[in-house]
Amino acid sequence: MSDVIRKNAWVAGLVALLAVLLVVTKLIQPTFGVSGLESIARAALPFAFATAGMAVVVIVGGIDLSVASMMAVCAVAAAVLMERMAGVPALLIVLALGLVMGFLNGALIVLTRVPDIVVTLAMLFVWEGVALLILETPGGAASDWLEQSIRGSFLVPGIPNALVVTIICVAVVWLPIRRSKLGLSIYATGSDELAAFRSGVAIGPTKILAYSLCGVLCAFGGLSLAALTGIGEPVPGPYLLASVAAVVLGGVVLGGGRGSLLGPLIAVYILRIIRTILTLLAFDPNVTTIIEGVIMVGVVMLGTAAMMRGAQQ
Amino acid sequence: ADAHKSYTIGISNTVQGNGWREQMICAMRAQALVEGDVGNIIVAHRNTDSAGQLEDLNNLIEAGVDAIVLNPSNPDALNSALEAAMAQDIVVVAVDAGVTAEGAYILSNNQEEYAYLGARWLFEQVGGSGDIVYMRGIAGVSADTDRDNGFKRALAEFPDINVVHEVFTGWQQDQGKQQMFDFLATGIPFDGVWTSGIDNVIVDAFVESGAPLVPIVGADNAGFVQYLTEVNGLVGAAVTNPGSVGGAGIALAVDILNGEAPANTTVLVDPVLWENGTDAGRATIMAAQNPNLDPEWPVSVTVPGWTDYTMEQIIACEGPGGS
Amino acid sequence: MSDTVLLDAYGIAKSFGAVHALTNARLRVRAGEVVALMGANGAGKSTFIKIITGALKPGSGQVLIRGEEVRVGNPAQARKSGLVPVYQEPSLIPDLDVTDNLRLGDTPKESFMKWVEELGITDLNMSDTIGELPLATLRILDLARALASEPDVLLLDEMTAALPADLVERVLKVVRQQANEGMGVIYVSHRFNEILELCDTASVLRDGETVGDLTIEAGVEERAVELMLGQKIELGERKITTDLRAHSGNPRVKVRNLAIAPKVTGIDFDLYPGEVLGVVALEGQGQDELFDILAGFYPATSGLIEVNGKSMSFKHPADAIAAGLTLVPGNRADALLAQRSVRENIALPFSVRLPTWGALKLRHERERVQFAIDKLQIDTRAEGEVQRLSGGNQQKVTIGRWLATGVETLLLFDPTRGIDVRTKRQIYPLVRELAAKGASVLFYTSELDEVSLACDRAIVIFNGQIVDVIDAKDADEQTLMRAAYGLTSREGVA
Amino acid sequence: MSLASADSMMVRVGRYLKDNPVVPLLLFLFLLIALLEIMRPGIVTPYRASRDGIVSMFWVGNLIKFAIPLAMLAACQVLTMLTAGIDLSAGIVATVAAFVCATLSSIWGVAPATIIALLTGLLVGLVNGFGVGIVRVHPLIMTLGTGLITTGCLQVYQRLVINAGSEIPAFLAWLGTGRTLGLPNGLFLFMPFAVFILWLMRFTGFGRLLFALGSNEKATKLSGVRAWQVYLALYALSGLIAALAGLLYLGMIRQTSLSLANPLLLPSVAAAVIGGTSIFGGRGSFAGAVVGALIIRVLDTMLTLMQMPEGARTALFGAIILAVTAIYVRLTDTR
Ligand SMILES: Nc1ncnc2c1ncn2[C@@H]1O[C@H](COP(=O)(O)OP(=O)(O)OP(=O)(O)O)[C@@H](O)[C@H]1O
Ligand SMILES: Nc1ncnc2c1ncn2[C@@H]1O[C@H](COP(=O)(O)OP(=O)(O)OP(=O)(O)O)[C@@H](O)[C@H]1O
Ligand SMILES: [Mg+2]
Ligand SMILES: [Mg+2]
Repeated sequence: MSDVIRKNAWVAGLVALLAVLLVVTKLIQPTFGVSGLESIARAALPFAFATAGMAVVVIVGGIDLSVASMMAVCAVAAAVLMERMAGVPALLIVLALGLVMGFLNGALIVLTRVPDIVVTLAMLFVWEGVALLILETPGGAASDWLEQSIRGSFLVPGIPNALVVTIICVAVVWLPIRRSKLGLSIYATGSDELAAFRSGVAIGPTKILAYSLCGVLCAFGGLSLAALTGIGEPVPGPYLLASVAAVVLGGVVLGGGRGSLLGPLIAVYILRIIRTILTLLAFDPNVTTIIEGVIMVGVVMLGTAAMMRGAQQ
Repeated sequence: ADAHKSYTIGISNTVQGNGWREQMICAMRAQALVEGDVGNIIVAHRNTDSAGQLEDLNNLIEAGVDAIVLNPSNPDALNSALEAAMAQDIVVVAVDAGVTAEGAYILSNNQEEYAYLGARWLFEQVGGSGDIVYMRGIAGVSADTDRDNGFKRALAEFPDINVVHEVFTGWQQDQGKQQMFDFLATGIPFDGVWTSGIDNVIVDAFVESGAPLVPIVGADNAGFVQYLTEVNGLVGAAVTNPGSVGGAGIALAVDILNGEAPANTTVLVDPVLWENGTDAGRATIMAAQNPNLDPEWPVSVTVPGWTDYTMEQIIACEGPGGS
Repeated sequence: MSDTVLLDAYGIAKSFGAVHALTNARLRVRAGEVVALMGANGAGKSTFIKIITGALKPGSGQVLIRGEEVRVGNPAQARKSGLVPVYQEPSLIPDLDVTDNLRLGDTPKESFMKWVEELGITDLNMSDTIGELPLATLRILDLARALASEPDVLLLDEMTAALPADLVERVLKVVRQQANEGMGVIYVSHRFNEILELCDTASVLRDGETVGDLTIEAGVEERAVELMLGQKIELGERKITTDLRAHSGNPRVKVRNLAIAPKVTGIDFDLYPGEVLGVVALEGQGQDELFDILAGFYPATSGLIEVNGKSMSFKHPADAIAAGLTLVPGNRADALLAQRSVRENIALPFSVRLPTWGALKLRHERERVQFAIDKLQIDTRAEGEVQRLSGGNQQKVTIGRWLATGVETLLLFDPTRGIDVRTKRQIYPLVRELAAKGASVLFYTSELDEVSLACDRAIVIFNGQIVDVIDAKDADEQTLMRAAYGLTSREGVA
Repeated sequence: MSLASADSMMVRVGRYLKDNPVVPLLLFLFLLIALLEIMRPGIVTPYRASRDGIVSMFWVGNLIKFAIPLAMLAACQVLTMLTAGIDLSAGIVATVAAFVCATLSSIWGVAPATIIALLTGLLVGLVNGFGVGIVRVHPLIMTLGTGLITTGCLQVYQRLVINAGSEIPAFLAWLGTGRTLGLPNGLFLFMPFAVFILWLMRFTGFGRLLFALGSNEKATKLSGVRAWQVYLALYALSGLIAALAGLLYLGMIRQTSLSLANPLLLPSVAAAVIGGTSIFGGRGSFAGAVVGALIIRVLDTMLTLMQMPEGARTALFGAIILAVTAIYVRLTDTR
């Protein structure tokens, strides 16, 4: 039992922090309630998917700098397709598109043997270009049901739909894999590639799989952008650095092998609530930027210090 | 207006670190300060996309503002939040660019006209025929698209004008300058340059490389306007695109809150062109220029008929409630 | 032993760039046979095993399993064909727990647990994370995992190098027993006594080529060494004759009542200038912690460390080094800059302090480095990157660094791990020479005969305490072994 | 083990390239330039008469001129990558240094402004070094965070100096825009700088420690190195270099902006990795990064001059970067 707590101490700490922040929000703005939660959950959608995708590739020992660009491609593809055809086939095509992009990222990493960070840095430009080729200027139109699916809280009463959708989509992609041998392979590859190879893990396919999963999660991210805005924008949003920050805040170790998707997702909500609080307090926006940076560095510093102390005992 | 009213106004903007937008924010603060009935403003001002602006708008709604003045990142993308705001009787004013949400007020610089005006002047300047370099902003961004429409409209009127280079500067000084150096290096001659606001570095590129100057169209940025009066041999025109339109947006929002809504929900601030080739134009430029101003700031710091703050107030960049 | 040939590999060649690790290697294993794969450091044994088991892409050559030619593309395929290796380095996933490691390789859990117990590990928790387990346990888990997948041929690459005597015994017993039941075993080790005890035949590699096969029988050592090295060397025992009482004066390092929770409960000893003090212990008796403390990794829980009469508390290895205490760790991966040159590795301590961050004194450096290389006869053909040296030469570099820098007190933690006979015979005199020049050496060894070969006396640690101090002249393996198991009447002495 | 007697041609070429990693990069650079010349005949070759009659290698001069600040920021990346780190605050530090220098020059004069600008870079670097070396925060996160914080501080500062005007110090303008014998004056700064960095990496104890920490931090500590001292000095140096690059950039662009040098960040990382620096530490070459910077600049020009949709241009840029590094890895990795 104490083992379980020790191994999940980080996530537990994040949950506590999240609870405290929710209380603080309520104190600052007594009217904060269901609609506030809904808007936080909605705002978190693209960040959550970008972060989940990033977390998977960080666990496998890589990093994907092209998440925001892939999301832009999927957002414009969704908006363009949904204007022309039924929503469901369009949605499936977009998911397939995400899969293909992720697969290509992974395959290029494995085949060229160029480090992940370099390949995905290059692919960041490639996918950004592709988004612009699909849609030169913002446009298209997302299906109505897609927009509605993340509004309100009718799926599970009391819980924002956007949150339900996030949990379902991430769970559908990740849970079947996480506890399977494939999931173990992902952790093993991130932990020690050579040992994994010698334990019989097919390193190349495992990496490609992880990047493909990241691609699919980015497709969800792109769809959520289309659902939020109702259109497709070809310019990548600020999701790259935010997702790296959330992944690290969420307790996933850069370098791979350790962490889960839960921590990073909670970290996403923490970061969103902090922004809400800063807005409610009418902070000077320039100071807000400083505070966000300080929080990011500060939390990681505290966490690292806590872990170093834990390791010494 | 009732002097005891104390409105809270929310402001949302999605580009940070660009002189034009900084001026817009300062104009908003200054105007809010001089409007007697504004007690507080909440500014959400950062670099983000439409989804991020939706988040900011929702946070502003949560904060219980009476009006939202925003520079929309896209005309269509923000409707859900804007409609939610209006459903709660929050006044919505979009400045600089329009939004399509029903019932929202728009006080906008006419971007299409901005491009059209400058392009037409340039095409006439080169005698109705010749080769033009077309330096745009950021691909895929609404303002760039609007301006492109205006540029194309002018182009259609001048069939003998030919665009030899078209490039996106990303609204970055360094990129624009480098690109101009590259164009000059090819040795392919051209007769005029239209820029989307990255302007004085383009003049620098000509001067530094020793190439003969051609007519250049820019915006009313402090740096470029100064060049129009100082650089020998430069024939150019600045098209006004006041960032202070933000201040006008605040004034409009307060009017509406006080029950003085205009009949029409859309108010376009039409740009003016100042050329340094005519005496009248020169006089306007001389009067407008201000060498102490941040060189990226547009020199038209007020919108006559709308804004009431002083030069000192906009430079102080202080709003009510300490923000 | 039956006549069924389980594995037949021949004509195996493999190059890494310009270095031909294997040129023409062959090996044949019958059912029930334990074959020793012998060779000096860098002969190509590990590479051979990696190629047979698909861990390296083959250069050229044939591998027949039960008479059928197979192409083993990766370790998973090898396992399916019945070839199961235990590599020289631990191959379990550090961030996963034991259960997940088993699931990853489809290893049956019950069978694995049975082997773990058989091999002498009793306190294994299946939810332990691999990275937090000690090296010796990992080696046993590696072996248990291999055995659990019921191999036809088991390939053990220096499996015992990091094991204490008790565990080695268990391993040998289990392996022998499996061979008797029909398994074929390939056994790589630099320890003759193990090979004599376990193996039936030996195949000798020299410079990447198989140069001969031997039947293991008494007195085969001379011939094996000659084949391995291509020359005769003197294997005769060289007993140490130093008299303990000769160490007059003050001890250089004085340790009193040293406790490190929870492993070490109270250690006292003196280390004199000019002395080589052996440390003998079974796995996990607190010797790792003792060396860590002395090397400055972390401070002790309580107790006293005096160096040259001054009381010390180290917070960083730099503190220990400043006090003259330098560690050569047991795991050379902890000591080497793998991608850097031999020269940079040896010269590393020259520029550690702030005043030495400026321009390098290249002449001085070259001289000192060359001195160390000559002294240790390091094979520098692949000096551009230390990772390209063979294991033995890498080990020499870790010692050579301090030879070039100069040391007062050297903490050697099992320095001959995985090192061939010839190199060992070079290292002992070197240690003696250092001592003769006034250095003090604390020498932990897992090979008990090294006490009489290199030390003046040895302290025996059991359960976190010193249970015996034995003079080199009395230090035969049986006495040491009894003491190491705590079976001694004498009490700890300072 | 025996040494090869007759290696195949490929193996020998491969080994030569591995030992001299800059050679294939230089070949590629010249290939690109040749391609550019074919695309736009005359752009590279002819000398161009400037207005005052001086003959200058116009395009080549510009190429070098714009590659210099990029190469300087790439130096930040190379040095930090040697220890398996990265400096994502370099771009914003350069921007801040430029902005502070230009605005303070018109208030306090050029010399104090320049010094304060450099000190700003040093300060951010020290904070990075503190976080990475002492608190042990991952460099990616640490420098990302300080980058954000610095951006915020810059915005706050900017509000104070809206009415201060700005002044580009004459010596920076001379360095940034002037030419001597057709070559940019920036070389007067860059040449000593490059020599210093090469010397630092190869012939100093500090350089050795960077490589050592990047290849095996534990071994380095075991040898008595207090790693935090090295990290602190490294990131402080990186901050200082970034600030210096920012000052030069200010002289080149002759205009301040709140995002002046930010677009250089990703290309600086790209230049370092194209140049053969490993992000995993222990391996890196500044000479390679310099060629990498030149390659990126040539690509910029090529894409600017190509008539194609912006999307295709962006995508092509990424694809070429990937292709260059892939070919490079193939050529130099003989395993
Ligand atoms: N990646 C590599 N690149 C170049 N040379 C290598 C590489 N790996 C091994 N070698 C060389 O190949 C030779 C054989 O190495 P190998 O590890 O197979 O020998 P070994 O018999 O296992 O040695 P040891 O007894 O030290 O373990 C050595 O000389 C080594 O330097
Ligand atoms: N599966 C693999 N993929 C890539 N490289 C490998 C693989 N296996 C081994 N190597 C490389 O081959 C080289 C030699 O490894 P090897 O295990 O033979 O070392 P060694 O010389 O036996 O040393 P030691 O005896 O100390 O273990 C190492 O540089 C290692 O990185
Ligand atoms: Mg070996
Ligand atoms: Mg070996």
